Amino acid sequence: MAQNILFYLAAVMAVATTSMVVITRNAVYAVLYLIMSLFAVALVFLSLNAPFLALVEIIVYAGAIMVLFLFVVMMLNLQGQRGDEATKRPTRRQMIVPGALALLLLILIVVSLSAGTPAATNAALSDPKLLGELLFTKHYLGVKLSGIILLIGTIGGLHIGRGGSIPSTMEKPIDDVTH
Amino acid sequence: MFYNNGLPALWLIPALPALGALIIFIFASRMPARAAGIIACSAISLSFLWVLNVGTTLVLGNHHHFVEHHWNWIAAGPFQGSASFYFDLVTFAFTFVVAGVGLLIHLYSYSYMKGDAGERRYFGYFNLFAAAMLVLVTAENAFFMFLGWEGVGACSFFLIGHWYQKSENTVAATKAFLVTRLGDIFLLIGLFLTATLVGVSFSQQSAWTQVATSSFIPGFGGLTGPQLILITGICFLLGAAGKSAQVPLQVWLPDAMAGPTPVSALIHAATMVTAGVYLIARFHILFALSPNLMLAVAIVGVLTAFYGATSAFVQTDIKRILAYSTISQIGYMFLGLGVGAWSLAVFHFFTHAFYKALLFMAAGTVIHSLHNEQNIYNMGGLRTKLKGTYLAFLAGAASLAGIPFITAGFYSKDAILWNTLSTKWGSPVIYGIAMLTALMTAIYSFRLIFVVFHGTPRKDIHVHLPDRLLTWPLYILAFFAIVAGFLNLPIVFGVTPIWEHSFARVFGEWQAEPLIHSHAVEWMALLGSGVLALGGAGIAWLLYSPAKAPMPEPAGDIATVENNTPAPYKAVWANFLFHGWKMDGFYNKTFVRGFRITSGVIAWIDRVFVDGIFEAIQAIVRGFHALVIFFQNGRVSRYAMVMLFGAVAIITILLIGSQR
Amino acid sequence: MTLPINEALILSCILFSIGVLGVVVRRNIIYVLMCIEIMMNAAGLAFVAASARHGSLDGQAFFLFVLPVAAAEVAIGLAIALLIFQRYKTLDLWVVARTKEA
Amino acid sequence: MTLLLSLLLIPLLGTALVGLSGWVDRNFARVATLIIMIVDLAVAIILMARTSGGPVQVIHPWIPSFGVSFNLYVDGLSALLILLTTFIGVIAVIISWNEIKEKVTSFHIWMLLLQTGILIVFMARDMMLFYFGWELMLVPMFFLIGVWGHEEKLYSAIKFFLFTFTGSIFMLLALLYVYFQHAAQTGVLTFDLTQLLQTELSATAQTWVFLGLFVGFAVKVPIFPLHTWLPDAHTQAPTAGSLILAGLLLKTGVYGIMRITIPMAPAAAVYFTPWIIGLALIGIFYGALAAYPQRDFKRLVAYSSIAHLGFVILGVFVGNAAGYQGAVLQMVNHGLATGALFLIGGMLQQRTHTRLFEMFGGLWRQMPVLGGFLLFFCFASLGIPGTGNFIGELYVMGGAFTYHPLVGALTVFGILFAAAYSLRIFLATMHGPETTAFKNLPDASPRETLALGTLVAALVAIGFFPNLVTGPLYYPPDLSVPQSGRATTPAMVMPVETGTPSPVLAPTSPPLHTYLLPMNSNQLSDQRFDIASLSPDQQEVR
Repeated sequence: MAQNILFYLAAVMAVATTSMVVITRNAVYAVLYLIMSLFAVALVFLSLNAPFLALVEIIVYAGAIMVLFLFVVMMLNLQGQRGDEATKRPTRRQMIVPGALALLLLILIVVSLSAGTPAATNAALSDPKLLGELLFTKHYLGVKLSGIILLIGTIGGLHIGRGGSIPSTMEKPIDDVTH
Repeated sequence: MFYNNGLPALWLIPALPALGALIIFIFASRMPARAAGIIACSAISLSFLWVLNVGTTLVLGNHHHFVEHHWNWIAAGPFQGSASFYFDLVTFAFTFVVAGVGLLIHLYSYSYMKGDAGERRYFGYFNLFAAAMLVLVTAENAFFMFLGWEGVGACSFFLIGHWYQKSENTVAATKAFLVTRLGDIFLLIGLFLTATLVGVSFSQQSAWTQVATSSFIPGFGGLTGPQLILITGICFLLGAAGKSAQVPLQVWLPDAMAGPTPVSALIHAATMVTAGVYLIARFHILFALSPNLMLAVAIVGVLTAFYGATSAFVQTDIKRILAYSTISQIGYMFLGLGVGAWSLAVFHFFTHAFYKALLFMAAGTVIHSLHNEQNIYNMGGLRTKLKGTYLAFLAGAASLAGIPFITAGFYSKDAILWNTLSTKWGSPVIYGIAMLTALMTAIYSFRLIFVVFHGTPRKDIHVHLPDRLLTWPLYILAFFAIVAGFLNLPIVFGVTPIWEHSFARVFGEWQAEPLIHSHAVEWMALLGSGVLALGGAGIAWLLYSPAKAPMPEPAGDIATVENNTPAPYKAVWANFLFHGWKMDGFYNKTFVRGFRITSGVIAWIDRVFVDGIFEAIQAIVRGFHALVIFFQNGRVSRYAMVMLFGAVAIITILLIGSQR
Repeated sequence: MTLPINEALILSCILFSIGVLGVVVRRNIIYVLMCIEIMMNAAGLAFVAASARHGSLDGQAFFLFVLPVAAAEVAIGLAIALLIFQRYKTLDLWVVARTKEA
Repeated sequence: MTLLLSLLLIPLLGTALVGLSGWVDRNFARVATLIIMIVDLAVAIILMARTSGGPVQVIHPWIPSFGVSFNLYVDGLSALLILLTTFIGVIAVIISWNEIKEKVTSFHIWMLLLQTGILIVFMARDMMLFYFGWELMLVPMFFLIGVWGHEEKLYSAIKFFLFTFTGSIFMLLALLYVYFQHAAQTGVLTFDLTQLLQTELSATAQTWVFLGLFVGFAVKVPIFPLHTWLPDAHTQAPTAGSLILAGLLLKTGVYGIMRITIPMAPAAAVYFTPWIIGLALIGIFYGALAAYPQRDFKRLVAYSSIAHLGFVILGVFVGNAAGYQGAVLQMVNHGLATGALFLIGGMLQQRTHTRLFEMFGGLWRQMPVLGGFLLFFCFASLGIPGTGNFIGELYVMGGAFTYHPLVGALTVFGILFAAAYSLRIFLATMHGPETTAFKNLPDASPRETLALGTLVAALVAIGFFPNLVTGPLYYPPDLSVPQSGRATTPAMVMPVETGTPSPVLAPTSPPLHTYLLPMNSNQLSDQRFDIASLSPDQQEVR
């Protein structure tokens, strides 16, 4: 019962904060809202009986990734100055079509989920030891791959961020073939 | 090597001039110009001697024919053609003329073409022509003959277009080649049809006689027997007409005078133009099988004779007069063939070769000595200056006109006229036209004499005396033009005609059997044609005697210019005849222009429509390209939107799918 | 005690939709990246919810795989954002798209 | 057996040698290619002698799982075309000695690859290998035209590539259909032509297979509506390129039709023959008429080769021994005569940097030797007797007459128009008043005279001894299909015209398609006539 109350609280908080991320004009506010939304999701994890993951999320997601975001936002000093086109809030008109599509997507998923089988009750507690064991036996390949992905991420970030000028985005396309 | 089991090798006859031509072409750049002439003359003379050798063995040894097979050339299913030679009396007559007259003309052109820019090329092609003509007349089967037939056409193209710098010569050469080629096509169709009917080999006459005697003639490809023979005959007639410049396809010969005069003398008087006569003589059984075919040949012959005579009557260029007269004389030969007098047609070819070659060469000497002046109305009074040429020319013209008893022309033409009257295939109407033409022939030949040689010179051109090589061949030919007639004196003279008698073996029972036997009528016809000839000479004297030779006043209106030759006469009928009954203009307007227009249209169609289809396909593809590019405009959010749309679509499909 | 699994899945869908909306609508590249983070996070949530439902830890293991992917993706995304900012002096995607390379 | 493989490997490995020598010095690449080509020619001659004893075959498994094997099969027809390929290859290298100045090594590498492709096509018995060779031919020719071509080279190269490529797609479709049909019927996965020919195809299946294959090859031949790539490709290709394009690539199309299309779907071939003969006749007249008014030397010659190929297709589909031999003869002659005309076109362009007739005129005084050669080849292309073309056309006409006299008559008329454009080529360049545009152009160099001289010799040799070409052929071509093979072909067995001509053959006016009758293979071997029949034996007419 306690989980449900916690869940609903967290859910409302998550939805609110994420929508604020999309709406705010100020980039820093957006990042902070995103961090709060991550906290909300962590709470949801708790309600789903996965305390280890909640902490992981807070540490990794909120801690590392968001800090990176904050760092970049600060560096580019996007304080959300007035009139800067980039941070202007999207106008109503622009929201209609994507909004409709997003809504449609939501309804579809909800419809497909509702037809699903009733929820099983005995939720397994996410015990880090069990999880670690599982990771290195069954999903050993997955771990290796995510290691590689991280490596790629770092190298990519380094290479691109090195400040080397990107070659002009696209070579002049082969001129028209016909005469 | 040149004799196999006692009989002289036949392949040597065409091989010698061919070898001459090859030597001249290969070593052209490394040999002096004169050397080419010497090689050519020696090659043709050796060939002539070998012809005499083979001929005498044939006649003295009383052989019917020699056959010499070499290799299996064409084996296209039912159409067989082996590279092999055949030599019988007809071949002897033709080879004698080709090699003999050819030799004289080679000698003549040795000095006539002295100093000409393309002399080596000239003699090379001259020898090649002789080789091709000899192959034509000594081939054993029609396909091998066709090799010579087209070779001769090609050589006449090279030689007419000898002075290729002037484009009129090129046009004349092309016209000659294409018109003869049209004839060749009909000949080829005829050959394919006969190949299925009786085969095309001249030595294996067995099939011929078997078809001739059998009542039923096998049809082929939807045609009944007689129909097949008629069509084949017509094809052969058109093929012969193409090469021998008979009425439907004779437009090329007058323009072929653009070539050097010895070329006209050899090719367009003596040898090539008579190839048609040789063809029909060889396939005489086929023609004899259907009477209306014979009638067709006779009509074409007499019509052409009349056409040639009327046009020659008004020409002003000395060579064009002789060209039209050649057309006319060959018309007589076709008439002879048409009435079944095969051997007499060959005899007329034999005599005609001598005096026509003589007339052309004499004309050449005249032109040469008047520094290339060809219009007879600019000449005159040459009788005193070029005495020898005058006498030879007189002999030739007399023989052409058919002056009775002394000239060869008289005997050969009269024999044909007599057969037209007396045999079952002949008819009085044709005889009448033929006699009228004989009269006109006499008139225009003596007009030539009086205008060119008699009277006072109209233009004071310094007459440059011709050297011996330009005159001696004339005298030899003049001798033959007179003497050759005695080979075939008419029976009424109480002596057996040697020519007809000896050729009876070749043409056997296919000779036309005479209907009228009384000698009196024959004498009457004989004297009649003699009187006509003399009368013609008289009329010519009256019209064109030196005092009254009227200068043709230049025509006022330029309207009657036919392919850039203005007509010199005032009278419309004269201009009409001058332009060869305007047939050439007619052909130009219809076929030549038609061909050019259609080819232009087709080339345009190909560029616009056929290519257009594929350009259209290309355009469609480019259209799709433009459509797709619309989404590729670089705005990232547009891509996201499309992705979203895609995702939604897929999910809905999956959902709907899973529901059912 | 029944875990709010269904509700969690629905929540993750909602978050996912908001993320999508953000990506499509916002013109600033930083916002786009953030919204992608939201979508990633929603996906992670769905994984955890699924593992809760099926009672196996695989789902949670997968969440752990989602994290590095998201991290790497952000790293490169921001690097590119930096370069774009350096080159075009603006982070507005529409402006960037319109300035065709000469 | 190594003979066949060596024939292929020499040019293939040769590319490495050329690459190496080219790296050292440009001209070494030329010399190396020439040597390779000459060695290949020697091998081809040995192969030719070997095949007179009977077909030579080599089989190596390549992709066993799909039944694709490296299966080379050379009989009389293939040996002949291989000899033509290598012969023209040598001439192509000789000719482009100083025409190709830049990127010499890669030019010669492409040439060798092209040769390999063509050789594979002519030797492949396995359909996948055939398709591989077919596509391998396209790429080098595309680059030869695209890189070393003249003004509109890119447009023509792409047009050439797309045309042939789309064609080959239809071909592949049909081949795969038969492949799977064969697999379904016999459970054996194989691309070997001999086995594929045994598949039972219903009438409609045959129609579609025939159409697919025919369109694929017709684009290459080219047959009337699909020919528009030819003039562009020929005019823009470098001399060596257009020589090989005219001399060989067009023949691969005809070879494909002869070897694959007709045996694969004989009933459909019988059904479509009147249509195709109609197309061929249109092609003859259309090609000639379209050729006459052209203003570009090589474009005119290109259109003329459409007309010549019309004769070839007519010969193939007329369905009797004469037509078939005529088709093969005409293929060889067209390769030599039209190839030579392209050579001369290239030489003129090299000297005057233009191909337009209005710029030429009266050049015979300046270039007598070249003029002489042009004269010979123009007359060869219009089919003057004494050259091979006449014999080829005569055979085709003979075949057409046996098929139907009207068709025969129309074919004979075709050569009249041939005379029109052939003369125009010669007259527009050599005759007429001399142009002031060019002064004392250099005459044919010894190298050029050598190349043209050999072509003249070859044409005259075929002209007088057609048995050189028709000797190794046997008729009907490789139809190793058991008697019951086809449900729908006419069952009558007709006496097949053999090579030995009887003096006068009363025409049995054979029914239309003895050609397509399935003959079991043992009957094939006894009716061959070998080269030895050439010696002049006096007595009996062989």
